[in-house]
Amino acid sequence: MYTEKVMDHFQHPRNVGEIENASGVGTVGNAKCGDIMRIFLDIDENQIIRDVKFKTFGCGAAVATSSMATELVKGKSIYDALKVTNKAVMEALDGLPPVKVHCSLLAEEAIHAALWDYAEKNGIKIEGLEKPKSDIHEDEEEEEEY
Amino acid sequence: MYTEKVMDHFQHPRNVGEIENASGVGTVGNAKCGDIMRIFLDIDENQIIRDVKFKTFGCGAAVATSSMATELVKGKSIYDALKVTNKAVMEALDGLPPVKVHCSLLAEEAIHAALWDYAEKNGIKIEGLEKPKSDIHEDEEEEEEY
Amino acid sequence: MDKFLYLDNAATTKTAPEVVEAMIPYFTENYGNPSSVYSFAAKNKDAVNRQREIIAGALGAAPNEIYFTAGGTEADNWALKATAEAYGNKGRHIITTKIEHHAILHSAQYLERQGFEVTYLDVDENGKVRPEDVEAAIRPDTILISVMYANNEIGTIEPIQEIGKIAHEKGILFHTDAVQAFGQIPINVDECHIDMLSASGHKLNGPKGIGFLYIRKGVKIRSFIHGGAQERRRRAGTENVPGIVGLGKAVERAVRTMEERTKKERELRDYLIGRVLEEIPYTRLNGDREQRLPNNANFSFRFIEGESLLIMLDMKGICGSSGSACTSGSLDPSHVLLAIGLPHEIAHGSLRLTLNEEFEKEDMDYVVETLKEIVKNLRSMSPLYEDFMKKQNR
Amino acid sequence: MDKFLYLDNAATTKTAPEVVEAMIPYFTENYGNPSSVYSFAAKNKDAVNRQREIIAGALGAAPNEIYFTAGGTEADNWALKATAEAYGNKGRHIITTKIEHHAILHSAQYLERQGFEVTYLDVDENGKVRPEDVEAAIRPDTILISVMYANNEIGTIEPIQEIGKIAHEKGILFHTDAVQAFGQIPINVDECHIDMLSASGHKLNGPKGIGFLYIRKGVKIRSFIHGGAQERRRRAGTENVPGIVGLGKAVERAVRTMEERTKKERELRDYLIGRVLEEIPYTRLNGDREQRLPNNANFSFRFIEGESLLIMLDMKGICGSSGSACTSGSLDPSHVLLAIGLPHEIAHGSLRLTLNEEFEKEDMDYVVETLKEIVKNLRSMSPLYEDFMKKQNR
Ligand SMILES: Cc1ncc(COP(=O)(O)O)c(C=O)c1O
Ligand SMILES: Cc1ncc(COP(=O)(O)O)c(C=O)c1O
Repeated sequence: MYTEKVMDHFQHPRNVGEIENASGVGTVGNAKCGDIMRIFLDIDENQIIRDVKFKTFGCGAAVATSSMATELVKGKSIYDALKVTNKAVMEALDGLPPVKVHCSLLAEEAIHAALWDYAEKNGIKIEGLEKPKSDIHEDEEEEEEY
Repeated sequence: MYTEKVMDHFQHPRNVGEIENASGVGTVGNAKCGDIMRIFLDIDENQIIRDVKFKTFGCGAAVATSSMATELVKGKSIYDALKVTNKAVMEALDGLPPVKVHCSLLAEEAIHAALWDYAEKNGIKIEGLEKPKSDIHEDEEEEEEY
Repeated sequence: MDKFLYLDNAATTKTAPEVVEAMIPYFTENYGNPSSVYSFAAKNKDAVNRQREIIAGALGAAPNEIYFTAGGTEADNWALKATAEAYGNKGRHIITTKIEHHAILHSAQYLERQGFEVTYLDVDENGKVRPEDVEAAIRPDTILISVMYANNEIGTIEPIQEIGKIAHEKGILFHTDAVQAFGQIPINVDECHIDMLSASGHKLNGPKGIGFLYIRKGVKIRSFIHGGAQERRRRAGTENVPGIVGLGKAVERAVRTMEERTKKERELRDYLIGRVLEEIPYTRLNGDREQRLPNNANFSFRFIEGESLLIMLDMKGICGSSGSACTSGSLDPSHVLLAIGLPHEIAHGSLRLTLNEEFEKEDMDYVVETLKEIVKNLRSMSPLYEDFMKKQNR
Repeated sequence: MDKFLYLDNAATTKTAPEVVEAMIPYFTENYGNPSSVYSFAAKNKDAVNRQREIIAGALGAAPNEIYFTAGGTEADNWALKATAEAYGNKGRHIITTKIEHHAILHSAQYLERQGFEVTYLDVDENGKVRPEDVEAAIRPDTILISVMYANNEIGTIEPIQEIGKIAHEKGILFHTDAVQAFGQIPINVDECHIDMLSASGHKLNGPKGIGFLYIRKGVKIRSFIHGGAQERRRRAGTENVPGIVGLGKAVERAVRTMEERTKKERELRDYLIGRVLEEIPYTRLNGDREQRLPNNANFSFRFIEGESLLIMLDMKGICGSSGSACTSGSLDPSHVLLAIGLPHEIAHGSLRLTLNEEFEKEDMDYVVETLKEIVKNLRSMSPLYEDFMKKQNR
């Protein structure tokens, strides 16, 4: 079902944990749909993501996309982090099954939510960042259904 | 499908053939339904069936019931022959599959038809003998059908 | 029994040893449910999908257009009933033929009871559907044309490409019951404009209880069997993994051996037909002489009845059939033989012999000699033959 | 992989070697079509009927009340749809439950689209249907009650006898999906007033792709699959002889081993349940503690999600399931767990482990130790657990 990369990130997730007094924290998803992701960002004064951690309740793909998303944004400026799309996460994982594409969207949203929190805390506006949707599941790709 | 007795009478039918100038000949059934039986009776002056032959177009059961019916009436008086029912034929054959019960009825009718022919030819009336139906298939037992 | 000649390969076939061998591991080793998450079972999902690819390849279709069923009958039921359901508000008229298998005919009759109208096309004396008849039967409310690829009794191969073209041009869905044809002759769903196609494993040396329905992408029929999400939510029920693997193997084998196998069968069959027609009087061949399944011979012997003939052949070690196997035990003569215009008593006296590649010329000789004797014997006790002879001699 | 523990016997089972052995001759030797006339094939008809006797014997039914199908799903579809069709002019209301298998639920929903009304009964927190609820739901136009014998996810055994009695007294047909129960617990169709019963081969160490529907004599439902005259004209399609023989063998085996097998399973299962509940905090057992299939354990571990758990178990050689196998890949949590009142996030974190008789105590110990570690690990990365702990520590 999952690619080797997904399985690797699921079995050995990078950056699991919390950051105390994080610069920004974002939580997305809901228990009803079976996945919740929380991203903690530690952003330095140059708006570089110095550290990132995550916690995820969800399926294998949810864990793996969280892990990969944290890897992709780590060390980046907040503006570059904003450009990390769900497609980038999926590609970095060598793909996801169609039913699991929503996990990658969730990961993207979790990063955005954490950045939004950072922006709000600091009273700044990040160009191109919109307020995260509370429930991203609407965008879900549906398997062909009969 | 068939009992040993049926198979025996089918493989080695008794009394196959014709009787020239028979005392009575009866043909019943029709090609549409897939079986036709013709019985030839040779009846002596004491109304005893001296000889009997048959020809049958039909399934294994049709052949076997013809054969058995001829055996059962041979040597009997026409009145005793009249008492040979399809049930007697079936019993003598150790039974028939439900879909084949009509063959035994046909054999009974063939005997009756031959007797009727004999009675007509001789201008007599045989007590208890009715004019044979032209198509006995109406009486057929139906398998449970859904 | 010294002799054993199984000449009823249209009824069912021996499961090929290589097919059984392919299936075995899926009973006691790889027995996982393909829908499960763990790797042990996920392997089975892959195995199932590999068979889908093999089968699709044999038809010029895409793997996700192949849906596994429990056999040809279920596939036929699905195609007709689900099309009626899905397209019923577009129209309620269906065209099929008088010589279809009962799986089609009884499904069509079921739909008639549900308020659909069905046209059952006549065929010519060789069992061929005339494409112009198909065209003429089309109405504005026609939603489906279903014509079998080849007939199971008389072996006639239908002009599927022409019929498909007509259906295609009129924008009407086209289904074909290819249960007999698949594995015996090359089929391409695109060239023939086929939208749905039924097939069954046990007719091509695969296992019984498995088949498939090809459904062209875009055909919006739903499930016939509802339940779990198997087969892309279109056919519920735990996948019959060993059966599917067996079917895939059988298809692979049928494609691989087709040319050589059917060449041999055709030759032997033609030899058989030639001798029978020449040496047994009052005998006719049913079905088209040329457009015919490679392994099919179907004769009518006048004045005798089929079941007696079959039992006598059986006693000589020859397995044949009269009418289709499914209706044996019934009293009606074959609807196919009636449809090609045979009178009842001749239809009753028919014999279908369907070969496989294992036979040799000597076997055909044995069949002919045995047949000659039995037919003679049965005619000697036939009142119809008696009457006919008396008329001849007059 | 050193360890391999197949704990998903409710999804499917290993086909028993003796079952496979019984089937083998019917592939390459006795491959005849049972509907054929010749003796070679007639033997197969007998073989099929012998299995019918074995199965009928296991249920207290008559052999001609057993109709072979391609599995439990087809049997469920048949029972519901054909009853609706046959009795539709008597009434158009059907009663079933919220915890049925999708084969029932999706068939019922299909019938709703056809204009039938369906009542889906609630269950109590252990997954039990309350007979008084059944009684209260009955209307003058109720034609069918369908309640599963035992639930496939949480293992709860339903009060079938009481429900059957109610149905019987009101003259309403009673169907039960016994796919999980048959072979695990004794069933008698007369004592429980069952009119129709579905079962499936692969759940009791028989082959996949074969099952049956018991139809009490006098129940006037017709065919669901139309075609040939097989199964006394009620279920068309060439008989899956090897499958039927395998099913018969599996039933014979299940009856023979039931007492010893389930005793062992019950003991091990209770040991497993005991240790898990004791040693893993925030864990609950789903389903009735007593009225429960002998091999079923179903847990909810709070704060974690089932699929992750399954994959981690898989990596340790343990096959389990979360929700029913058929719905894996879907995003919805099990409808059964929601029906017993679990909130979504707890329903998501459930694990079904279903045993077979081959396990030993050490295996259960391995499962418990592995589970403890994985659950701890997954909780450590769960935001839900984090929130909960913070609240606790406040
Ligand atoms: C033309 C045709 N269609 C359908 C079927 C039904 O296939 P099955 O018996 O595998 O269901 C058969 C054979 O029985 C057949 O010959
Ligand atoms: C309760 C229940 N009913 C029906 C089914 C369907 O059976 P099958 O998959 O054999 O069609 C299953 C199993 O999948 C089941 O557990």
